Amino acid sequence: MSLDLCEALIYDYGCPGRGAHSQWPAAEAAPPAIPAALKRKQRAALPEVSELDALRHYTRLSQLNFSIDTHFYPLGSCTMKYNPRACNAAAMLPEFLGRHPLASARHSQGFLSCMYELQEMLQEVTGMQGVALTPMAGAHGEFAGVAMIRAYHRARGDLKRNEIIVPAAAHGTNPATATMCGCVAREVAVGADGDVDIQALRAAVGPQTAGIMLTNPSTLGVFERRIEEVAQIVHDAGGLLYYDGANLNAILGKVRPGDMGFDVIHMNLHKTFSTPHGGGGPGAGAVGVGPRLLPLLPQPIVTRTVEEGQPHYRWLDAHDLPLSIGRLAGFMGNAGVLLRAYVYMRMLGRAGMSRVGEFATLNSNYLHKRLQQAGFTAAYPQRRASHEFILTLKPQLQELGVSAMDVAKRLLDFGFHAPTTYFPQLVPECLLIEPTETESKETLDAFVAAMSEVLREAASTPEVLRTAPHRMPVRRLDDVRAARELDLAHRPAVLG
Amino acid sequence: MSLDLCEALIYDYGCPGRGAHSQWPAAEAAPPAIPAALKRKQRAALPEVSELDALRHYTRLSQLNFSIDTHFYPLGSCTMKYNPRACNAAAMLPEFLGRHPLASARHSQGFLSCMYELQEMLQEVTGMQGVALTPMAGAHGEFAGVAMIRAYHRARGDLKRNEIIVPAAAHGTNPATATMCGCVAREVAVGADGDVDIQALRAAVGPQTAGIMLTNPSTLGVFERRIEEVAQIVHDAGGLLYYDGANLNAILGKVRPGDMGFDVIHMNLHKTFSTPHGGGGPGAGAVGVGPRLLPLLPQPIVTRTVEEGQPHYRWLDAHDLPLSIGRLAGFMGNAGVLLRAYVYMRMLGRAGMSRVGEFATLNSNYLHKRLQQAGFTAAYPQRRASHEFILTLKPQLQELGVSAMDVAKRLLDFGFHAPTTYFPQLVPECLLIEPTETESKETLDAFVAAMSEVLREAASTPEVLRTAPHRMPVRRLDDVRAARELDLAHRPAVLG
Amino acid sequence: MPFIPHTGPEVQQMLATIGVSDIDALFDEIPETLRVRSLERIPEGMNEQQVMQLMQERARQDGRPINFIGAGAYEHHIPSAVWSIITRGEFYSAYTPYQAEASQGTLQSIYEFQSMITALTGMEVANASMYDGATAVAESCLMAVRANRRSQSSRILLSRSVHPHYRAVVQAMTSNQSLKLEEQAIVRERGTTDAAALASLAGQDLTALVIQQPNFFGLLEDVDALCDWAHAQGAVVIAVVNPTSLALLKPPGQWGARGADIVVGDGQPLGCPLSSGGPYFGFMATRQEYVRQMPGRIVGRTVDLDGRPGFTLTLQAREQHIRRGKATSNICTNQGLLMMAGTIYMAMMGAVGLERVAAACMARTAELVAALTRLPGVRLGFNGARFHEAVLQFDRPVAPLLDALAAAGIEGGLDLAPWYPELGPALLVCATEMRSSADIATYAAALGKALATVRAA
Amino acid sequence: MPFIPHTGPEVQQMLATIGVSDIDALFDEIPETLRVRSLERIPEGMNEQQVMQLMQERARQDGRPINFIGAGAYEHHIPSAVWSIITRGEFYSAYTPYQAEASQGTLQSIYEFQSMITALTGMEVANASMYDGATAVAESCLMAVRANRRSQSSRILLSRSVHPHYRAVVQAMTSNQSLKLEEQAIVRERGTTDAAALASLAGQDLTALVIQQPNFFGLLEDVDALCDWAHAQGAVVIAVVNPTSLALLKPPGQWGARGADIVVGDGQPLGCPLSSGGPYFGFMATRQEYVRQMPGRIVGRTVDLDGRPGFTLTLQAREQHIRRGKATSNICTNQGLLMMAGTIYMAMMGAVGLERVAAACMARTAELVAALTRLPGVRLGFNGARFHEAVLQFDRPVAPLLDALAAAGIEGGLDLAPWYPELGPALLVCATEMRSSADIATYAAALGKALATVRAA
Ligand SMILES: Cc1ncc(COP(=O)(O)O)c(C=O)c1O
Ligand SMILES: Cc1ncc(COP(=O)(O)O)c(C=O)c1O
Repeated sequence: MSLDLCEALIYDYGCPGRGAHSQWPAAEAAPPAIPAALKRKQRAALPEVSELDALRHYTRLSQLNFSIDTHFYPLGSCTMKYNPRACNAAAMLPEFLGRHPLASARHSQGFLSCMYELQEMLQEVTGMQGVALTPMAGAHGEFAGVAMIRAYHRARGDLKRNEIIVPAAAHGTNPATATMCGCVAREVAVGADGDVDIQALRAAVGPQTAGIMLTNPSTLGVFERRIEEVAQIVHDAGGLLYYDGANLNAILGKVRPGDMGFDVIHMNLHKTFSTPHGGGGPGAGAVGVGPRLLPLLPQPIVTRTVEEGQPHYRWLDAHDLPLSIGRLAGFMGNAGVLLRAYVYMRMLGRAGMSRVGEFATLNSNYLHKRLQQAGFTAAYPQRRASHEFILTLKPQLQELGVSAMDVAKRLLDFGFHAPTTYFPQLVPECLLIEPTETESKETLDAFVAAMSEVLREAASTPEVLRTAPHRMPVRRLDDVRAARELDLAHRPAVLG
Repeated sequence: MSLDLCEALIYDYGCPGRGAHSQWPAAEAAPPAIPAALKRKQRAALPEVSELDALRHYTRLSQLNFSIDTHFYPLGSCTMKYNPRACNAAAMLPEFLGRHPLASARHSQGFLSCMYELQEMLQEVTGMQGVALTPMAGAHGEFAGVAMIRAYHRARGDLKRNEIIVPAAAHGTNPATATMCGCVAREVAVGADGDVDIQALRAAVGPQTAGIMLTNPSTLGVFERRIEEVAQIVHDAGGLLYYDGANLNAILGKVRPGDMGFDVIHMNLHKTFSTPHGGGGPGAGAVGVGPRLLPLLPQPIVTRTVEEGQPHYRWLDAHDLPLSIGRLAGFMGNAGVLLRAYVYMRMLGRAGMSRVGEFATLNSNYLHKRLQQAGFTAAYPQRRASHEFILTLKPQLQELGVSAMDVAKRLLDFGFHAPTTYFPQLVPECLLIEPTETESKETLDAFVAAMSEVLREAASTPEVLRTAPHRMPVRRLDDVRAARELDLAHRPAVLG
Repeated sequence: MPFIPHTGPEVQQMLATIGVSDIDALFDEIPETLRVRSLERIPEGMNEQQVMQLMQERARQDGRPINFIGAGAYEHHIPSAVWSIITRGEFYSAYTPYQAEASQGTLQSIYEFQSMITALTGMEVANASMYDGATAVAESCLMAVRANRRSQSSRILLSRSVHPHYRAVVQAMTSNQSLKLEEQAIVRERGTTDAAALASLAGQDLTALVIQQPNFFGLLEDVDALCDWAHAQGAVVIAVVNPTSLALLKPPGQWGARGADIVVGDGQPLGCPLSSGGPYFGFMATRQEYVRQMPGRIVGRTVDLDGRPGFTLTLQAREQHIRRGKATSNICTNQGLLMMAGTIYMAMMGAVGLERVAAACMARTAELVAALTRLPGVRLGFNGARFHEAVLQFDRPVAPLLDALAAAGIEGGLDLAPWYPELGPALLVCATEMRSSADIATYAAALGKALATVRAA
Repeated sequence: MPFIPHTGPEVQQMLATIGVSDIDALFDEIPETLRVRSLERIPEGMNEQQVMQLMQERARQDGRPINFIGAGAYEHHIPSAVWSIITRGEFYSAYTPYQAEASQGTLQSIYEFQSMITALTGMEVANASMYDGATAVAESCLMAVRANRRSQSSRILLSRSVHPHYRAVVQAMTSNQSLKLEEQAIVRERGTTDAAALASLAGQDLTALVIQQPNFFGLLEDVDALCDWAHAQGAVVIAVVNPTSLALLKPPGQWGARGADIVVGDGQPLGCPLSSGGPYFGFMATRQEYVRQMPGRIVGRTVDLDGRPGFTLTLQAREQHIRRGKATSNICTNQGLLMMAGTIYMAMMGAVGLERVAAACMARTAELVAALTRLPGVRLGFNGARFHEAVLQFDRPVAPLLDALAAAGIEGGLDLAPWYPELGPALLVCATEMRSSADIATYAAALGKALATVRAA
């Protein structure tokens, strides 16, 4: 394409009276019967464009994105791995697309059987006793999980437990979820080796402890080695253990949260089970629980009975699940995403599951090693990397005045999406790098080469980094201005 | 995307033993029973890549293309108009994709009814008496048409007629087709006004005349005004008239080849009826005939009968069409393309048909006028433009040393695909410009602005044009070297 | 190995670089006792061919009934171009646009989406999507508590005419905080919010009033009066709207004297297939003054180092990844791809196309109601002005009738009995622009037959 | 106006610029008498929703029978990624890469395709596609006449074991030139080309011999002997091959002592759906020495002004747009998009995947043959080595049996009676990797039932 990469607003293509006419139903003969007071007086300022205008505009916009399908995308904590096209094709079969969420059992057995088997497979792979599929992203699953923890204590009359312990390195959704569930997030420190500070944990637990939220491997990219001890301490204090499944990819098929002692877990199906991230979503954050929380699972859940020798599937809802924390979505959640996860799991199968964890870890440790050899500073050099690892650019910032953000932006010029920057906040000037198992050694080697070149530039021409990127449609954007002089909608629209 | 737009060969991603495993069937237990002498000894040097490698590579390659969906593409004679996505969606319904070409009548009525109706609609819109859908592109249709002309004369014992008259401006496929049909192409001159030189035509016809191939409007972008006289002359001489339908878009719904006196016609469904051009194809070149050639149509043709009150569709083949020129495709031609054309015609409907011709002509005449106002030289300024028109850069070449090719290449930098260059060969330094009816006035205006800027550059900085393009993945390619030092396949493959 | 590109020699090289002998050694920090032994309940893997055949078989089981259910998910025509664009890898397989320079496609699309949603709702600002309409309502209640500084009570009034699933979600998602949800009665004969009952609360400390328009029964509420009444009480007005209906109905930004304060809804009708309930997307718009209380991603237009316009995530200080426990919400991953579908859908339909859709739905539903109420034992539930759904009252339980219809390949509507027992046998039906007169005749004939065979109450 | 963006005011401005009063004035050069009055037989237009509903209805009429027909079009698994890539606008809606700098995506893909086809066939050069396999054979015959400078006769020998449709196409497409096509007999018991009959032509002036491998009956010809014999006569050898089979079978470039000279075939098995017969693509490969006689587009790798590698159309002097009446062919638009499908398919399958496909097809067909020949009245037609098709002989006419199978949702194969009456009642069947053992059992059961009810001859 031409290198003139900026693309006008869709409104700029508009013109009064233009339209994608073949998309419009015929005009009705009689005007719709709406009381005058309730009628819209002025047409909404939507674009007025032809079908070709719209198609061309959004096609061109798409080309301005980096994505897994076009670029290596080692965004730590996000598990940007290949989203198999078969999953999309299967989920978009016309019968699935056309099925109404409230359709009769007669027109639902195919879909429900997939959901039932998905529940079963997710239980098996996590070591939990029950699974509910409704939550529509990881944070939504976290909400379900913590709400169950609260409901559990409440059901036992244990009303004071309103503290959720989170390690300092936890993902922001963890404390935010605690708050949404009416709890207080209490941070515990992490030791220099990346593991939770056991002393601090002991000090933190007590009769106010509702539970702890952990991801293991943690967001520091290391496996919490004393997980059994952590579980013991929290359980002994009367709290429950919540597993943030964002990092499940690292250990898939190798170790199960249920076996580690977790009582409840959410899975990011859009990460571990490779459904598309769609430029921000959709996700799916199915939750799994151990025996204690089983009756509290959110509705609905698919059940299987055998009627006249035939399996029959149906939803369990409020009537069947009186202790449930309730309903978390207008219908059953992101069904289409769940279908994609189901197909992915069926393709991988039993053996494929553990290969995910194995090769994600292999790629990560290889990159960890190579980048250290290339001169980067690892945050936890003495530890095994899990599926991801952290570099810190603190030395470069101090010596060369080049920040993690500068490195990230410069990487874009080399055709690599940047790693996650400045998360976890615990590690200064950090890059969190997650290659995933679907990338080849060549790609990793090319990434090492680019990182090495950036490091050379940091020493020789640091200004190039500070003003990067240079080969993208725009150079570094002014975030301060964006927040100060808010421009959140095209003007005519605001007049709407 | 990053501006580093070059993409390695798919072979460069390869690595022995790698593969898109989930696409492969399981290995068979028993080795296939093939006599040793007939067995392949060494595996073919095909790429060995993962599914992600392949997906990413071809996605990235795609981004290096200009296309209708991303750019204005005024490639004259090619009718690059919007290819509605609905046509694709309908043609790709699973039942259509899965239908075997030799399927039983029972599993064919839906498809055949579409084909039958397509035949009928094409007859109506061209004014012909019969249509056969098999030819797979315009040139293939031309072959069918000229073969019918030859067969017609032969059937009448008129064996000497082996000359096909073509105007000097004809598309290369016309004379090439004449040759393929065992004829000799005889050129007639075109007058200064763009119409065929009637005197020259009279001189050219005779007992050796098999027929004449014309496109009207011609490739000069003007309507052959004396078409009735041309028809009279050729018919009087015992020849038949062939209509090259590449330019049908210009007159769709306004005037019909059958009414102009043509005996046989091919239609470029990939132009007039907006099926995708696919980076070179597929096309579809259905042929239509008047009464004289009806029995000669290529097989197969769909027919409709009524059985027990129900319409029934079936193929007519060699048994039903004893005088047919025969079979021109392994099966019935580009069925999927024909379905797209059918859907397009159904969406447009009766009124939509003539709007195609009207607005294609409006856009063309508007651009013709604006570009002349901007300082370009029209080849036929005194004539109405049809759906396309010609500029000549001869003045610029003489005065500034800037060629039509230079202008074409520089246009790419402005995000516009170049017009057709150096065709028709008759007009020196020509650009053949066809905007089509699906482009908006804004787009045309933007194109005029770019052309004007290029013209300014031609005067001020001609070197910029001569070395253009500058903002594309590659600069001007060395065609001479390409032809001299032939490199037509990646080396390992040749070893295969 | 499905989706894993490594070859044996490569693995060996990589292990050598790392300095371990096998992959298992990389897991040596995991206590041996915890290692998974096997995953019995996971079946063997399948290749793509097998899994596609399996899924086609499953899909075939569900068939393609003619659908007359609405109730929050509506079968509309979706231009083929919409999903052919959003399944392009660049949209489908990208993530949250954290690196703005490498995500201008997504960012600009969101900005355009925000522009269109504000235009449609008549509000000033919008976010980049919530999970769905129901969770958007829940978030709007939490937001109202933050936004309404004058109110101390955290009392939220929800009419019983709000979608029952939405009410359930609000309940589940707010019950752990101090919110007090209060269900407001509806007028039995009219099916709309009981203004008189509301009036009795006048003068009390109320945080917010939730108004759904059209309401769950498809009826039009007197939004001006409700909105003004709530504002008079110092309550924030939360509007829950169907986006298609906004082509014809007064935008919430113009309700009453001051307009609604927060507008939410499910964007599903804008380009999302029914797909068993999701993925859809929730939308949320509000006044500029409340923008810092709004959850979710927001994109702003700004400039780059060279002064060129560009787009970036903004006001991130509201979000969990910056503000952690003090964020406006825990939402992180949203429904970006569906928001894209909505954006392209709105661009292609424009205001006029959307009006046509809305009018067609209303006409088809009117035709359906006329056809069905011609049958003995079926009458219209409520007489008021409505959008594209209607409640039908029956003289016998609805469930067996729906079974009979399903057997005839028709999804006849939603049995209201579990949700509104007070209505007696009642069915909520919907006909969008997708239902032809022939479909409606088929339904009427099948229902007639079912009524003749299924025993009356 | 479908697909036309113009508004009334714009039209007026444009007309004013041109200087005419209405659009009709732009057609004033067309004689009034010729103007179209109306197009009665074109129905009224439909919007996308209506046309999709219509097409779904038509598609439903055709259903999804279990297919056992091959005969030149084979039902293979196609990775979902293939069509999701090639329907990207940049490939789908571009045209012939005349402007190389704006078409590197297509050009590089073609170069890769040429590389893969040469690898698969064992040849040196390949073109960028012909219309289909049949027309590729016809073009190869014309090419052979040009390439074989030693031969004056233009005599082309085609075995009767070559696909009958292909022979018909060669006939139709070469009959206007001086070519003399001669059909060669097959050995009745073996179903392969009769070498003895051929031998009788030894020493004559022969231009080319066409060998199909596997032949129309799925049988393997003795290609080494045929190839060497033809070369000994000074004839050019044209190989017609199934690309899937080449994963297992000796590539034509290695047939006999010198290898075939021109290799053609239908690329359909490489990623093209059955789709009622097209679009597919023909492929053609040859020796470097014949490249200037080859029809069709060819892409070469070269460099740009800066020395960067890039791709461009080359050897265009062979083509109609340059050479006009002296071109190697009149072909212009080809089957580019399908060639792309083939390229991506081959990249994903690789040699090993293609081997697996080929082996699976052979195994399934063997299983099918075993199952069907277990039925009374059914026996195997020919005993020789075969690829993935087989001829079955019946004791009664095949047509009524096929009707009965079709009624049971099975497309049972191709009745050979119209093409090979000499074989008596014979059926050509095929089972690719898409047919499961369950499918085969279903077929066997249905055929058993049909045999029991349909009267024997
Ligand atoms: C460690 C961790 N926890 C939780 C989440 C939240 O998941 P989601 O974005 O799906 O809500 C994420 C996702 O970014 C994460 O990385
Ligand atoms: C005037 C004219 N005639 C004939 C043709 C040949 O059509 P096709 O390319 O479909 O074979 C073309 C196409 O380029 C053309 O422009």
